[in-house]
Amino acid sequence: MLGEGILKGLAETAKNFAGSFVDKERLTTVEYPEQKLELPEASRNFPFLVYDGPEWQAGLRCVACQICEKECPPKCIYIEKSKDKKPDFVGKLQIYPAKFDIDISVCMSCQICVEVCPFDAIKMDKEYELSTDDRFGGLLLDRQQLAKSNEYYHKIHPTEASEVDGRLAEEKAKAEAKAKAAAAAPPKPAAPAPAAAATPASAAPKAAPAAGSTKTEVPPPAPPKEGEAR
Amino acid sequence: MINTLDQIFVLLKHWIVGLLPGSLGAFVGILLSVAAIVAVFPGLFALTTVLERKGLGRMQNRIGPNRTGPYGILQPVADGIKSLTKEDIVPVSADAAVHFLAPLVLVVVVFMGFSVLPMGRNMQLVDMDAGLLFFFAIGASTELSIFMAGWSSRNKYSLLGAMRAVAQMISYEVPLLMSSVAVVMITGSLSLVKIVEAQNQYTWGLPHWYIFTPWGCAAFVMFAIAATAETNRSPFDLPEGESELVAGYFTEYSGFKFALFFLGEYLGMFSMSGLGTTLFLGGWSAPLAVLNSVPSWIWFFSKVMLSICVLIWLRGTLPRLRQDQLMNFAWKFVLPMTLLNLFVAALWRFMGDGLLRWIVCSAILLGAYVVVGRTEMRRKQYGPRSYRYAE
Amino acid sequence: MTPLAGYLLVAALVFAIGLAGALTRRNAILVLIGIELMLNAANLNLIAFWRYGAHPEALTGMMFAVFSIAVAAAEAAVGLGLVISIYRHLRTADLDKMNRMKG
Amino acid sequence: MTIVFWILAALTVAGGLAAVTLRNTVHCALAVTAAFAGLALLFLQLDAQFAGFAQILVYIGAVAILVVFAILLTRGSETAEHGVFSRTWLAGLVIAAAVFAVLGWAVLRSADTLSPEAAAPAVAVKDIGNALVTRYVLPLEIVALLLTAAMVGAVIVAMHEKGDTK
Repeated sequence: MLGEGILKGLAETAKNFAGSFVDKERLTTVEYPEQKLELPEASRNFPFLVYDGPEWQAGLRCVACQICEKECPPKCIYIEKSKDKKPDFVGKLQIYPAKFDIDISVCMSCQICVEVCPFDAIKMDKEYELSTDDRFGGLLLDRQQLAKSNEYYHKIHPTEASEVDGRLAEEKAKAEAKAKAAAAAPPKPAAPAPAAAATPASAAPKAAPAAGSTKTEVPPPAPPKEGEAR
Repeated sequence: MINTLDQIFVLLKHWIVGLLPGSLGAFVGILLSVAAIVAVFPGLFALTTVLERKGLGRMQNRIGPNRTGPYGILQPVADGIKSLTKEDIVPVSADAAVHFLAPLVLVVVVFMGFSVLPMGRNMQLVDMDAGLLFFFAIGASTELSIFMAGWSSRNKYSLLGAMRAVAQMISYEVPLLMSSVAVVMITGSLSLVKIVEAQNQYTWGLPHWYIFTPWGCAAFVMFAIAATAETNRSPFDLPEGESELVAGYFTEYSGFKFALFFLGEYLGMFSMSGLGTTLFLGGWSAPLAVLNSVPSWIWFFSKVMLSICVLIWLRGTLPRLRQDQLMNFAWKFVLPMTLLNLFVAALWRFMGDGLLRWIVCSAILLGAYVVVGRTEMRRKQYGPRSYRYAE
Repeated sequence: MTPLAGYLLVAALVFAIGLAGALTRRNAILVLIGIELMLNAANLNLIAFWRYGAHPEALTGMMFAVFSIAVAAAEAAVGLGLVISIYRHLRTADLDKMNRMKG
Repeated sequence: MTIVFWILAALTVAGGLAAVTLRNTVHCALAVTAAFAGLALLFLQLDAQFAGFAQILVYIGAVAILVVFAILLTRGSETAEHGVFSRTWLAGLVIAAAVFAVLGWAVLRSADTLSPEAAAPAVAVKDIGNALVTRYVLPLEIVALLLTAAMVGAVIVAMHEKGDTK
């Protein structure tokens, strides 16, 4: 019958209209700024830098190896190495980024920087309220804005973060065991140990195999490349 | 007391006019009536926009505006301030004079349509002998303003939208007129006041509205379809189909002129609803004889708002038609049915009282509807669509 | 001047304008517009004579005007149809270029 | 001779003049619409409500739209290459001026013999309807036939021929 479908459609919308006042199923809207939907754990948008401990500058995991900068497809990461060094989580002295900017107006959320980072220093964030009234400066996030604590990382991606933590702890334990072994057998490797502590050229290759052994997807030859200034 | 409440606006006007001398009084009287129309309908427009957005929201499982004021009822105020403070942009290559005139012509012409609508007992600006003809003559002029808007913008989307709008409005004006002519035939007058008075009678407490007769019901349905198309409302909103034409003929308008187009569209809706109410739903007459004590203007405005709500409901339900479907529907279905309906109305007029005319008239109309509907459904013109590659 | 003379003068002026348009424009559609203006001027004459004539209740002039409006509508439809069809053949609506008997 | 009459007369004549002289064809169509509106209002001034509304309905609602459609279909809105006036424009202008001179002279000469101010005739739409179906029923039927024939003719003339891919 001509016009039957129209009546059916009208009945459906009327049901929706009336139902929205009584049925929770027919009105699933959330009042956004006050109420927020829980994002799925795997959701991501822009990268951030993880730091350990209470002090962001001291705890920053990034060693300014610049792999992410080189791998970034839209080239939105800008890194400047520091002149001095600071100890990393195992206590080794490392370079740190004097400047680490990400232009999130360019970033395309591909997560490649996270995949390539050998130090688990850069991770994807879930923060989506990023609007700003300054479209050039406001969307260029600097080191301090990017730095977020490991606890925050645990909060947004719990399973991934614990996995990373486990890996780091294993690494640290290995490094400590190595140091202990070095301390236990002092006569022979007396010379390399101070060298490792003193010169960066030997410190970096030593840390790299450790990371490479746990992370299979990261190519081992990457850290040596970092040594050659480009 | 009841009578006073019914006539309160008329009495108020007479009192004010009485205070002034002679010719000035008459002038002020006209000015007051015009001011009432110019104040009431834009007010209703503001109310309707928020009603529409909230109603559509509910139909689509969302809430709709609820931030500005309690329950979002101040949303039109915010919209108004926004559109007034926006920059008024005129495209460089646009025909500036025509571009400027188009929204003005539209709004003025649409406002003129209200002057013949009886909005209550003794409440009309002019009781014209040819009121219905005036209404349609004025309504026909809106097409030109739409063309002016589309052409002067020098934008292909605007021009396409305008051409679509004009083609659609011309096509649906014919069934619109034809379905109203049935009412004129029965009433024997083009005066809208007389048409309402003819319906303001009751047998057993039930009104003599034309919608309660077979030909009137059919004419009302056809009138509603044609009026929806005439006011460019969904599902006939091709002229401003935002998915293909940005905003149709008012793509290149911004700020206050855009608001004027928006206002014109809604005022067109009001005047069409008012006309439909007057022709088929008994105008300002009460739906039951016992409810006659309620002021007549309340009935008129509640009927208009009810039809607006139905229009919003339709908008929330039906998808947009395609251009060829639109034209086929107008010329191959609605127009023949209105012509048949004219014949039925004539039968009704000359068959005298009794049950026989009810049976004969309903049988003819229903038979035609079923036959035409079956044929069209079989030809898959309006029926469920099949897709060549989807299955 | 009597009111009738005023209306007749306006009608004469509009008629002359329409005639001038029909005779001087190149575009066929504008020639049609000129003809429409002339028809309208005639209508104004008819209505004015009906209004100020001897027997307005006989409705003669009024009826004539109404029929003339109906005929004008038909004329416009056919005329514009012709113009469009000619345009399709010759790719122009310029009357000065339509100087052949063969399409 | 009220002020309203002069305003409407000025509007009509201005619209007509603009329609005849403007360069842009669409502007001409819009100007002629203003002239039609002015004429319709003049009809209303002459107490011919029905004719006035019929004028608005037919001329503004239909003829103006048709003209505009025809202009767009024939690319008439593009600027003409050889000017907008024909080669014989001067002759046309002279003829029109002569016609106006004769008409004006005739009107002014006979103005005194014409009837003076007459009372407005009370003509309801109903009377017009009655006249249409009694005394003028034959013309009405003929006009109906003519309109049908014109509609069919216009459709056939403007229709694409079969096989015409254009």
